[in-house]
Amino acid sequence: MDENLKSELRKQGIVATTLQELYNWGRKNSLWPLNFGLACCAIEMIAASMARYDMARFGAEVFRPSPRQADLMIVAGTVTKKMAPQVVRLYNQMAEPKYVISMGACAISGGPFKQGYNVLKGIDRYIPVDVYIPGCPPRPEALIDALMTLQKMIDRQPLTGPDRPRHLQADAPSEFIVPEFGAHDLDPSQNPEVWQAPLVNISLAGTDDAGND
Amino acid sequence: MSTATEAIRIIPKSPGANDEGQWLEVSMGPQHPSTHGVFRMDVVLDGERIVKLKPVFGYLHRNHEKIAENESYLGSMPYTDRLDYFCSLTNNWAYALAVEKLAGIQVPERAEYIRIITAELTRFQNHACLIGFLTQDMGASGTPLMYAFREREKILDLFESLTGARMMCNYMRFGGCRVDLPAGWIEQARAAVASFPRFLDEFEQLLASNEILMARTQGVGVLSKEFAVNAGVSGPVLRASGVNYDVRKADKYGIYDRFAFKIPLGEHGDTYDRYMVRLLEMRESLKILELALRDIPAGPIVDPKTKIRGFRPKPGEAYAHIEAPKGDLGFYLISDGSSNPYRYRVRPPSLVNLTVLEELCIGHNVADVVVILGSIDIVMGEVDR
Amino acid sequence: MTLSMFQAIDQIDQIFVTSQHRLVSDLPAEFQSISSAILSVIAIVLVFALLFAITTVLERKGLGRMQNRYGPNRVGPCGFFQPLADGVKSLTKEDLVPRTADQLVHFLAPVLLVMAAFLAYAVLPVGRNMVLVNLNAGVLYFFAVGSLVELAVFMAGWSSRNKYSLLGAMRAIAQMISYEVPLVLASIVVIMAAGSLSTVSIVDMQASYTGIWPHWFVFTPWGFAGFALFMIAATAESNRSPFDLPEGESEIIAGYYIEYSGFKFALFFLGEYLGMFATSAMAITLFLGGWAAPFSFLTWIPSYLWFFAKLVLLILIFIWIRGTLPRLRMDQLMSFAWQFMLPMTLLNLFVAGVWHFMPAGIVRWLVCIALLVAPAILLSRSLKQGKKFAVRHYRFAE
Amino acid sequence: MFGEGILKGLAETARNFFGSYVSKDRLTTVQFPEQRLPQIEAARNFPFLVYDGEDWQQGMRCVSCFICEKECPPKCIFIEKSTDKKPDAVGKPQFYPKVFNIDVSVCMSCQICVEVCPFDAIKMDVAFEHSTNNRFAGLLWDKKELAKPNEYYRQIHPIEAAAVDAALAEERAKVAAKAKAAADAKAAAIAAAAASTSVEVATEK
Amino acid sequence: MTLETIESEIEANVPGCVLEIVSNPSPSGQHSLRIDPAHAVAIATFLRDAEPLRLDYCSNVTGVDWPGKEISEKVKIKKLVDGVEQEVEEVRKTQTLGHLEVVYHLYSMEKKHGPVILRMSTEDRADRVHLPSLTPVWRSAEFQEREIFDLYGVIFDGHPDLRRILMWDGFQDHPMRRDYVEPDDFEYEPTPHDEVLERARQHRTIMGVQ
Repeated sequence: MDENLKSELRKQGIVATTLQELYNWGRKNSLWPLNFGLACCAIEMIAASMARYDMARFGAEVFRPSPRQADLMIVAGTVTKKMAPQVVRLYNQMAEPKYVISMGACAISGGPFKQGYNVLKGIDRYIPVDVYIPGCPPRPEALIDALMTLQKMIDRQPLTGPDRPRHLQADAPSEFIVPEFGAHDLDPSQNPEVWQAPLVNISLAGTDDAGND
Repeated sequence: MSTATEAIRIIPKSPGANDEGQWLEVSMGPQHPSTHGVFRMDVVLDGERIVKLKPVFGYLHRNHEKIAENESYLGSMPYTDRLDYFCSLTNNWAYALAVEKLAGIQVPERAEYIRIITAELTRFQNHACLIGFLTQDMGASGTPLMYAFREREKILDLFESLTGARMMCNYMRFGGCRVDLPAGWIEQARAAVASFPRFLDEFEQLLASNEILMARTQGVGVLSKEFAVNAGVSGPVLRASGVNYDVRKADKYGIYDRFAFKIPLGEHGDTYDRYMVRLLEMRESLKILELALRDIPAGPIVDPKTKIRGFRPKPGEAYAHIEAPKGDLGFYLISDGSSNPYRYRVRPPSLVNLTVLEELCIGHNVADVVVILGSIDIVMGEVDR
Repeated sequence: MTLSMFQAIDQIDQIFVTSQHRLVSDLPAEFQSISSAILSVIAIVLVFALLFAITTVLERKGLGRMQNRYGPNRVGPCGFFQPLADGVKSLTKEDLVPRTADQLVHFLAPVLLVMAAFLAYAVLPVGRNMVLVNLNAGVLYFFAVGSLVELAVFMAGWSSRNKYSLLGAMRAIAQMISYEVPLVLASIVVIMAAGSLSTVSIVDMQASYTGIWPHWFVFTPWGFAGFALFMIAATAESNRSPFDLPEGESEIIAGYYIEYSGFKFALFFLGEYLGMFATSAMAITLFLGGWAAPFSFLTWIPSYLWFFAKLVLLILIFIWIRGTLPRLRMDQLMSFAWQFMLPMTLLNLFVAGVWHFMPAGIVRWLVCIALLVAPAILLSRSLKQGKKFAVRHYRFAE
Repeated sequence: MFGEGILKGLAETARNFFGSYVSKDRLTTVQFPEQRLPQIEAARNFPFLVYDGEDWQQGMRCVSCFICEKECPPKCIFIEKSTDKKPDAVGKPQFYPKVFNIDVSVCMSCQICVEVCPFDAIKMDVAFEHSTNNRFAGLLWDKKELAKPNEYYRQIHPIEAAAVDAALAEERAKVAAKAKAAADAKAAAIAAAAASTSVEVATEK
Repeated sequence: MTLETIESEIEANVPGCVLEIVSNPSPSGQHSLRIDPAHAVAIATFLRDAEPLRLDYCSNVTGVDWPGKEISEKVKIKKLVDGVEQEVEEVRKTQTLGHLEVVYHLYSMEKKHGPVILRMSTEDRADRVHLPSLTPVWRSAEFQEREIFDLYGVIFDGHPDLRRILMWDGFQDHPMRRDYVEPDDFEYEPTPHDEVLERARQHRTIMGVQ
C-alpha cells in the first residue's frame, strides 16, 4: 500500500496494515527468551530483566524454561565444547521463527577464554546468530539495545522474495548438526553450512618481536 | 569427628531390588531453570523421591588455570573476576593476597580499608542475590529476587564509579588497589549502607516468617557438623551447621582483626539455617562497612615498589585463602622465576561445597533438590573454572 | 425515583438479553432457540477470551509494579496491545510435535482443555437473566465438566513422552483430584442452604436485601469458611501460585505442557486462565451473590458489571498472591488437602447444619465461629506433624 | 502463627505496589533508550585511540610500542608498525601504527592496555551500543574506527583527561624547550662554525 | 608447631614412613612435607585425628606437572680417534622422567591453624602414575582428586568414584599437562600472536590461500 495513502487513512482514524506488517509486529513485540544462562553474561541478562532495566517493557520478560515455547535464545556466556552439543540441541528444539542473540565476547568468539582447550570459539560455528553484542559482559542496556536491533531487523523482513527470513524458505534447514564428542575435540569442529570465516589479513612480516619491553 | 579412620560417607540406603523397575532416571540440567548455570544432576527418582543423585560438572570448564599459566601475573587478574562472577572483588583480593605472599609485598593501610569495604559490599550483594535466587527456586515468581537486585544495583553503582565496571572489576593490584576512591564515593557508600538495614527488614518481613518458606526449608537438607567439616564445606554453609570457622577470624588476613563483628552460627544445619545465617551475615557486613567507612585513613593506595609490567617473583610457592562470600577461596601459586606462574590453582569453594549435595538430597523430593542446591550457593564459573 | 427511571435502569441491565431476543425473533421459530444459543456461545467465548487477554497484561503489569518496575508498556497504549502481539506470534509460530509423541492425543489435549473450560461457563449466570442454560443440576454439571480438565492434562503429559511432562501430569492429577474433593464439599454448604443445584436460583436467593445489606452466603460463619476453603481449593484446581506445582518452573521446567509450542501452548495458557475464571465465577455465584450488588442502593448499576467487577477483584487477588508466595512442596500440598481441607470442609457441613437448626441471634454466630476456629487451629498444628516450624534464634561467635 | 507470615508478605508486596506510584525508590526502572543512567567518570567498555587536533592520522598518540599488544590478557590487539616516522603527541618523531586492530569480540574490557600505555594513547570508551549482525566486519575494529578525538575523551572522562592534558602539556613544553635549546645550540654552533669558517676564509685570504 | 616437630611426630607414630621437608624459598615461607605414597593414608589419618594437630580440614588439593627435562652435560671421555687415545668432550643428553605431584593443603577448623602442606609424587608421567587417594580420610578431596585425575592423569587408588569430572568421558588427553597439544581451531584469528600466529598462518596455507 502506498505510504501516503496509509498516513492519510491513519489521520482519518483507519489503521491500514498488511499481513506482513501485522506478522512482523506480532513477532517483534513478543520475543520470549529461553530461560537459559551459561556464565557471567547470564547475570547481566537477569539484571536486564530486573527492576532497574526491565526488559518486560518490550514484552520480553516471559522467560520460558522450555525451548518449545521460546522465540529467542540468548546465548549468554562461554559455550564450552562440553556444552556446545546441548546448545545446538536446544536450538533445534525451538519452534520457528527463532532468533539467536550471541551475548558477550565468549559467545561470539570464545572471548578471553578462546585460548582454552575446552572453549568453543563462537556459537555461530554451529547455529546461525542474528545479533552479536560485544562486551565482557555487555551492560544490561546493551542487551536491551540488541533486543531493539533484533526488533528492527524483524520489522524489515519481507514475507516473500529472496530476502525473506530463513524460516519462510522451504528448503532452508531449521535444524543443524549436533556435534559429537570426539577424542580431542568436537566432531565436526564447525558446521560449514552456517559458518564461513573470512580470511583475515595476517601479516607475514615478523613484527612480533619488535619494540617489546 | 567419627572414630573410624574412614571419611564420613553416608551411604544411601540400598532399596529393594524389586523397586528398581519403578525408578525414573531424570537428567536435571545442564539447561535447567534452577541449576544456577550449566550444571547437571543425574537423578534417579522413585516417584518424586530421590534415590540417587550424581552431579555432573564441566559444562563451564573454560580452562582458567591453563590460561593463567600462559598469562603474566597481572594478566590473570581480570580472569579471576570471571571465576565467581558475582564476587569479582573478593576473587581479586584472594589472588592479590597469594601473589603478595609469594613476592613478599606489603599493602598500604588505605588499600586494606578499601579492600575490606569492597569485599563486604560484595558479600552483601552476593548473599542478597543468593536469597533471591533461593526463593525463586522455591517458586516465588521473582519478587524477592527483584528486591535483591534492586539493592545490588546500588552496590554495582558504587563498584562502577570506583572500578569502572559493574561486574568484572579488575580492581586490585599486587600491593594495593588500582585507583583511589573518587571524590564523594565515601558519602555515596555511606548513604547506600545506611539504606540497607531497611531493605533487610523488608526482606525479613516478606519472607523470614513465611509459613510456606519455613515448611519448604526447615528440616530439609540437614548437614551434620562432622560431615560438613570432613567434606571440607566452608562459608555460610559450614557455619549454618554450627561450626565456628571463618577465615576472616581464623586467619585475620587483611586488617579484619581491627573490626568487631560476630559470626552467626546455625544449629540445625538445614536449608533454613543456611538461609538465615546469610541474612544475619549481611547485617554483620553492614557493621564492618560502617566502621571501615568511618575509619578509612588517607594515604597511598598501592605499594610504590611493585611494578605493573615485568613482574617476576622469585621461585617458590604460596597459598593464600580468604573468606569469600561462597566460602573459603584459595589461590595456590608456584613460581619458577619467570613472568608467568608455573602453576596456578584456584581452590573453589563452590566445587568443594558440592561434595555434600548427594547426601543432602537423598530421600527428599525433586522440589527439595533445587532448594538444597540453591542454599549451597554455587556459581558454575567457580565450580568448573 | 420515578417509574421511568426504574424502567431505564432495567433496560440497561437487560440490554444484552433484549437485543439477543430482538436479533433472534426475526428468524423462523424452529431456528430461534439454536441461534440464540449460538449467539450466547459466541458472546461468552469473545468476552472471556478478551478477559484472558486483559488479565495477562494486568498480571504482567501488576507483578511489575509489585517488583518496582513498569512491566509491558511499549506495545500499543500503555502496553495494552501486548497480548495481541503475543497472540499473533503464537498463531504464526511453528507447531512442533515430538517424533515419539502420540500425535492424536498430543493434538487433542489442548483442545479438550479449552473446551472443558468453556463448557463450564454454560451454567454461570453472568448477569440477571444472563445464563446460557439454567440447568437444575448446574453446580453438579460445573464440577463434572471441570474434571475433564484433569483428563486433558494427563493426555498432554502422557502423550508428550517426556519425563518432565509425565512428572508434571502426575503431579497435576494428584493435585486436582485431591482438591476437587474439598472444592465440591465446600460448595455443598451452599446447596444445603439454597436447597437447589441450580446456579440461577442460588444467585436469586442471595439477591435480596435486609436494609442495605445483601443476603450473600459469605456473610455467615459457614459461608465465610466455605468461601475461604473454596478459594484455596480453587487456587489449587487452577494451578495458581502457591499451588503451581504441575508447571513448577524451577523444578520440572514447564510441567505437562513442556513439549507444546505455538498455538497449542497458547491454548494451554488460555485454558488455564479460563479455568481460573470459571472457578472464581463459581465462587462468586455460590458465595458472593453472583451478579447481585453489594448494597441495596447500588442495584442501579447493571448486574453484569457487578459480576465482572467481582471477578476482576478475585483475579487481582490471585495475581497478588502469585507475586508474593513461594510454592509448596508436593507432599505438603497433599497433606494440606487431606489433613486440613477435607476435615475442615466436612466440619463446615456440620456447622451449616447447626446454623440451620439454631435460632437466629448472636448465640448462633458465636457457636458456629467457635465450632470452626478451634478445629482449624488444632488441625493446622497437627499439619506440622510434630516438626516445629518456627522463627529461630541464632547464636553468634565472636 | 498459621497464616501470619503469609499476610506479612502480602502486606509487603502491596506496599511496594502502591509505593511504585509515589516513590522513586520503589520504581527504580530507568527506561533505557529514552532515559539513561548518569555518566560515571570511571566507566569503561572498549578501548579507543586518542588523537590530538583535527587529523586523526596525524594526531594519533600511539607510537606502536607493542606494550599493549604484549600485555593484553586475551591478546585481542594487533599492531603493525610503520616504516617511517611522524611527530607524536609531544613532538618527538616516532613510529606510528600502520595497522592497529582490536577484536572487540574478544576484548574483556580489563583496561590493562590503558594502564600499561606510557603515552596516554589508548583509553577506555563508555559507548556500549555496538550490537551488530555481522561479526566479522562489525567487530574487528581498525585504526579508523578506534580513533577518537581528545575532545571526546575530555567529554567522557573529564577529570582524567584534564590530568593527562596537563601532563602532556608539560611534556610538550619540556620537549619544546629542549628542542629550542637544541635549536639554539645548533644555531649557535652554526653561527660559530660560520664565524670560524669566515675567519678561516679571512685567514686564507 | 613447626614442620620439624610435625615430621618427628609422624615418624614416631607411623612406623616406616619416609618424610622429607621441602623448603620454600619464597617470602611466604610455606614449607611442605613430602610423604611417601605407601604410608600416605596412615600419615593422613594420623594428622587428622592426633590431638595436637587435628587437621580436620583438607582445604585444597592441587596437581602439578613436572615434565621430564633434557639435561645435557659435557663429559670428557677417552676415545680412540684415528688409533690414538684422546680425550674427547662429548655432550651426553639424559632425559629425566619427570613426575606428577599432588599437593594437599591442610587446616584445622577446631584449632584454627594451618596450613600444613603435604606433597606426593608419582614415579613418572606415563604408566606409574598411581597414588593413594586421601578421599577416605578427607571427603573434601573427592572432587578435587577426580579433577586431578581428569586433567593430569594421576590415578588415585582407593578413590570411590574416579571418573572424568570436567571433560567429557570419551576425552583422551590430560589437558593440564604442560605438553598437551590443543586441538587446532584457528580458522579465524584476526589478532593472532606467537604460536597462534604460526598456526593461523598454517591455516591460511592449508586453506589454499597464499
